[in-house]
Amino acid sequence: MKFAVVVFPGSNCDHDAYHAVKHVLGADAEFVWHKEADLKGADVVILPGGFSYGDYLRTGAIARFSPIMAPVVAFAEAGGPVLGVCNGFQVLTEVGLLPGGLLRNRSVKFLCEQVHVRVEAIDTPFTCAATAGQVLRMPIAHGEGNYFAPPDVLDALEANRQVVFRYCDAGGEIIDAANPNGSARGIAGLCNARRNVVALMPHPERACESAVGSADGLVVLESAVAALGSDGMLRTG
Amino acid sequence: MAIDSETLERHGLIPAEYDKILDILGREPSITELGIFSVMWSEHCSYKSSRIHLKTLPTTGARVVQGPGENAGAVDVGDGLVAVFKIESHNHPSFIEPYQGAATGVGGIIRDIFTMGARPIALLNSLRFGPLEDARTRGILEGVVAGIGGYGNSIGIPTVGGEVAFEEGYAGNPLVNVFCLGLAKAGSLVMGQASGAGNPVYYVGAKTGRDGIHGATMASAEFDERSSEKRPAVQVGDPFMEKLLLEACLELMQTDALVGIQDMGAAGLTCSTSEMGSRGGAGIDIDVSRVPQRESGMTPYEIMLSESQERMLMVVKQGREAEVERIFEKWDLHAVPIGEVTTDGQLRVRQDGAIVAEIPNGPLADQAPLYDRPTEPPAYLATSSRLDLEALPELPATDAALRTLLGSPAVASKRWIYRQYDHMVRTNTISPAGMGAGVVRLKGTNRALAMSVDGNGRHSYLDPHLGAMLAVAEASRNVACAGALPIAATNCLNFGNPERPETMWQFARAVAGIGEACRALDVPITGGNVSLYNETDGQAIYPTPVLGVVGVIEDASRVLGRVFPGAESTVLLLGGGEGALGGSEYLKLICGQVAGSLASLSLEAERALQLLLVELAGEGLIRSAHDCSDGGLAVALAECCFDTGGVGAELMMPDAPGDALGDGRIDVSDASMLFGEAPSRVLVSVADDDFGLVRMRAEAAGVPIAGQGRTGGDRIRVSLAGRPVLDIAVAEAETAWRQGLERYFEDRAA
Amino acid sequence: MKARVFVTLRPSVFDPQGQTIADALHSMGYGGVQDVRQGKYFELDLDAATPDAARALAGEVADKLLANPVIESYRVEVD
Amino acid sequence: MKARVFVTLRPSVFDPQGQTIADALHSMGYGGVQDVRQGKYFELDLDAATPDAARALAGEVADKLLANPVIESYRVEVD
Ligand SMILES: Nc1ncnc2c1ncn2[C@@H]1O[C@H](COP(=O)(O)OP(=O)(O)O)[C@@H](O)[C@H]1O
Ligand SMILES: [Mg+2]
Repeated sequence: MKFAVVVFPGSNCDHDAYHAVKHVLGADAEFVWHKEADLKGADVVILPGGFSYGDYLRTGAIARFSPIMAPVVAFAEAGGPVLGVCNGFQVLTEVGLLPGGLLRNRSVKFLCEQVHVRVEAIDTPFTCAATAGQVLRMPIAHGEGNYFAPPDVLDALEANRQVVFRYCDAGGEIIDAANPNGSARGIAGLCNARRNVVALMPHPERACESAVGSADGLVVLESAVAALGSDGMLRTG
Repeated sequence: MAIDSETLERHGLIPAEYDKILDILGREPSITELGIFSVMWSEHCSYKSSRIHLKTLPTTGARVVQGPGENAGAVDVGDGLVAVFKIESHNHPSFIEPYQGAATGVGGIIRDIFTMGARPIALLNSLRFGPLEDARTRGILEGVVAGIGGYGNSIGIPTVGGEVAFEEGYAGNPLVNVFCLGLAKAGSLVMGQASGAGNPVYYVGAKTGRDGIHGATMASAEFDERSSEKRPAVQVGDPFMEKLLLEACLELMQTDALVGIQDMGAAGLTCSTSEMGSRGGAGIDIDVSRVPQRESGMTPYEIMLSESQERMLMVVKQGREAEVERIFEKWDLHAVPIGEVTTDGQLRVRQDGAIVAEIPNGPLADQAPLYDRPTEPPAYLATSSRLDLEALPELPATDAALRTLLGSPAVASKRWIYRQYDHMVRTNTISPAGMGAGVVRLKGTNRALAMSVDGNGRHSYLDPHLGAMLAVAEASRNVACAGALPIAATNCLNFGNPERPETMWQFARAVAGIGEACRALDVPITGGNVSLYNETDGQAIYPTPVLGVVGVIEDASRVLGRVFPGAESTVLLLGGGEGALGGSEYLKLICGQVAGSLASLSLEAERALQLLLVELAGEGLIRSAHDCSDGGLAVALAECCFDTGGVGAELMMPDAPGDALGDGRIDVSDASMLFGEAPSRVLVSVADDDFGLVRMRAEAAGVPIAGQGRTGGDRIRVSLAGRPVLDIAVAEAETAWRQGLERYFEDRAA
Repeated sequence: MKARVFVTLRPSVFDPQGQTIADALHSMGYGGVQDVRQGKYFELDLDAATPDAARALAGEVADKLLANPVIESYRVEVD
Repeated sequence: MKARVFVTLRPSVFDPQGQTIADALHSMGYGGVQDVRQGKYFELDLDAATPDAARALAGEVADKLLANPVIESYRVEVD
């Protein structure tokens, strides 16, 4: 099975995602340039972190119009597993594959540090190898990670169990002090209604080796392998 | 147009320099030519006051691949890789527009690194501000930190460390020094050289505008209330453009189509054309009407002197143009040919074909005036060295003093700063910021690189020679504490007006100190930057040499940090015991004085200590290492206990002198033991089983063990000759340390 | 032809930048500033024959790119 | 009383934000957008008795905090 790592001109976690997939997970990975029009037969698509077009206007606003986004949307709509990390999350909300948007952190500052998130749903292709309620330690690195959606949308997300990750303390408690950016209801990551598109602000690809601080994020990538099975068919939940 | 004295003055040129121009040209210069000379011969570009001193620095060594003279230095780090690194200042722009000034400083140093063909993998920053009690200073700090983060985070280079200090003297003239390190394959470095007659000269990157004209001359003059007129010299950084340039240039360098490349930094097109020409012994002929322009009606003078950011100049092989253009198009950049290399050694500038400037490259770049400026020891030294320890007011209890020190922004946790920097992107950062030196692993090898930037303006003020040596020693000691063998250094020399003999004396003494220490510690200088005229309204900063040292760790799994691994370890103080109160943080903060003599430095002892640390770390015999710097032994011991989850430690100093005054008070000698500052002292933790071996190794290396103790409990304790002199709960100390910097900004967070 | 586009966060969306500025102004002694909201402001230089055409083009561009309707609203002005 | 403050980069200062947006619009087919400059827009809620007082307060606040005269200029509007 093969992961495609989409490269926008200002992506900067593309190499990290590639390294994690190829050299830590041991799966096949290929970069896909944003001007290309197909995903090269990939089974999983990663939209990596970074500043896709400098993001001076709004994070992810311009990337949404890149040629590669049409095949990404088609892939997602056909049920293919898509993971958005950080800027990838922002792009996915801009393109409408995920609801809501990401505002400036409530401290108005860029924040880079280790946080904890609790896995709230394991019936997605990126959490199926985790256990429900598992606490993962992963870094964040963003200035605009403050998840916002109108109350009715938030209620619908909760009702459909689309909240996949929530910020928590080391013991798994969802408390405001553990919410680094002011995200509504502590939301760190979510999925679409069909559950194949998952995005989160923390960086699982930066947390795949204990040498660099944590290996907790590897389960996100391992889940994709488990979800696709040996025949490449998606199965979760 | 005739060149009158007012025009000369506006260009910062003196009559003797003008005569030299007449001599070189054999005629009167045009205004464009005068502008070109003025920026090339500005202090910033020509190093005319500093060069004779810089020439005394050691710049060679077995590992040095590229010394000073190119865009950055380079050293061999093994496994067929070279590390390319340099430090740069952006002091003046950061004062007048903190965010953009600092951001464009980061942009500049990154360009210096990738221009050499190296992929930038780490940034560090060294910052100096006035006291944080001042709202304006807080605003500057916030802007500078946001700007450094804003640029580095966006482009995806981790900021893995740095330092920050606060002293009155920087209130009107903050210092923002940025260090960048990149990695290249050995033998693949690209030079800033023009050669091969007929080869096209390409321009790529942002369009040229009127912004930043005379930035280099601005960095070569003092500040006063009239400086606001020069303000448009600050630019808005475009990290996205730089990211495109970085990727496109590195991609181009994979081919062999490139002859030479240089970024357009200070003095823009002028500096890049003439330096590339003179390095390659070639001429360059360009037409400014082909330069992409953002504004209409720009004159050749303006185009040649513009300092618009994010631009590069390249010489490529004739016949390879299409290939080069294609690579840039891929990144949505348009490389445009603006001229070609010639054989006649002239920098020839045309506008629509007509020649508007013609200057021989060699003399322009290399025959800049050189000054051996007069030096004279400053008068303050006669009194500042006097410190009557007996006359100090009654000293506070040691736990209160420690709390005060830990809670002062200079010593406190710098988390408020480094959490705004992406210090993990590229997944190489082994030692997260705050753990000591910045350490990045080199994927595909077993190695890691450690780097640290250090300086102490107060020390250098009291003793420029020793202060500079201490800065070299501290930076390389920090690297050794991570387990890395220090291999090379870069330096940023921040001083006042060199035309004052006192400043020039400080400068000369500092450079001598750096040279001496770098020789003894075997860290040759591969490059650097000089920032003079750091004065506002006649008030000079502390003389502030900042050293950046790079070290190699053979086995990345053996990297050490500051933090004790937990309870039940042996703690050792390697090196000497006593510190000096002269020039210390304690003396300033607790006693309100900046005076006295600094502790002396034995370079042999320092070298022995550093080599011992590298050896012990490499064999896995020590588990943590942290040097005693600001705040002395007590602060260092406390810092080893922080971030452990509250694990305490006790340290016993058997041979300590002095008697207690009783009733909880302490005397000056106790204070020197606990809070005095001295180089060559490192706290390490050792597994009990390894203690005997470590002691033997230390003995063999001639490194004394001045104190011994254990981790455990939840208090920080020190005893001198069996007499308890410090006892404080880790939690209490850690709270003070955590809040020391943050508390100044609390009201600003939602 | 010139058009100006103002993009503001929807009233129900918390504006951390505006709040930070208001806090800073209060601590600087500007108690008279009760609330601050920060938005974006764009000046567009348009190739349009009439003000109406300019307004239509600016509106389209704002819809597509300059504003995200989930969190923002916008207003267009043409000379 | 409400005041609006518009902060824009001085004309001589390069605006990378606006340039990036213009480039994006061009590649999206909006060739009719010749130039874009991006600025900041603030809505202030002021405790001021008269429009003149509001204008004065907004101007002071813009001078002190909202704009850096080195690279930016501003304009105040009061209802
Ligand atoms: N401006 C800064 N940027 C990034 N990291 C910083 C900065 N200032 C301090 N740090 C980090 O905080 C830690 C403590 O800094 P410092 O007290 O200067 O250390 P030391 O005394 O070991 O030189 C170091 O790991 C350093 O890298
Ligand atoms: Mg230090």
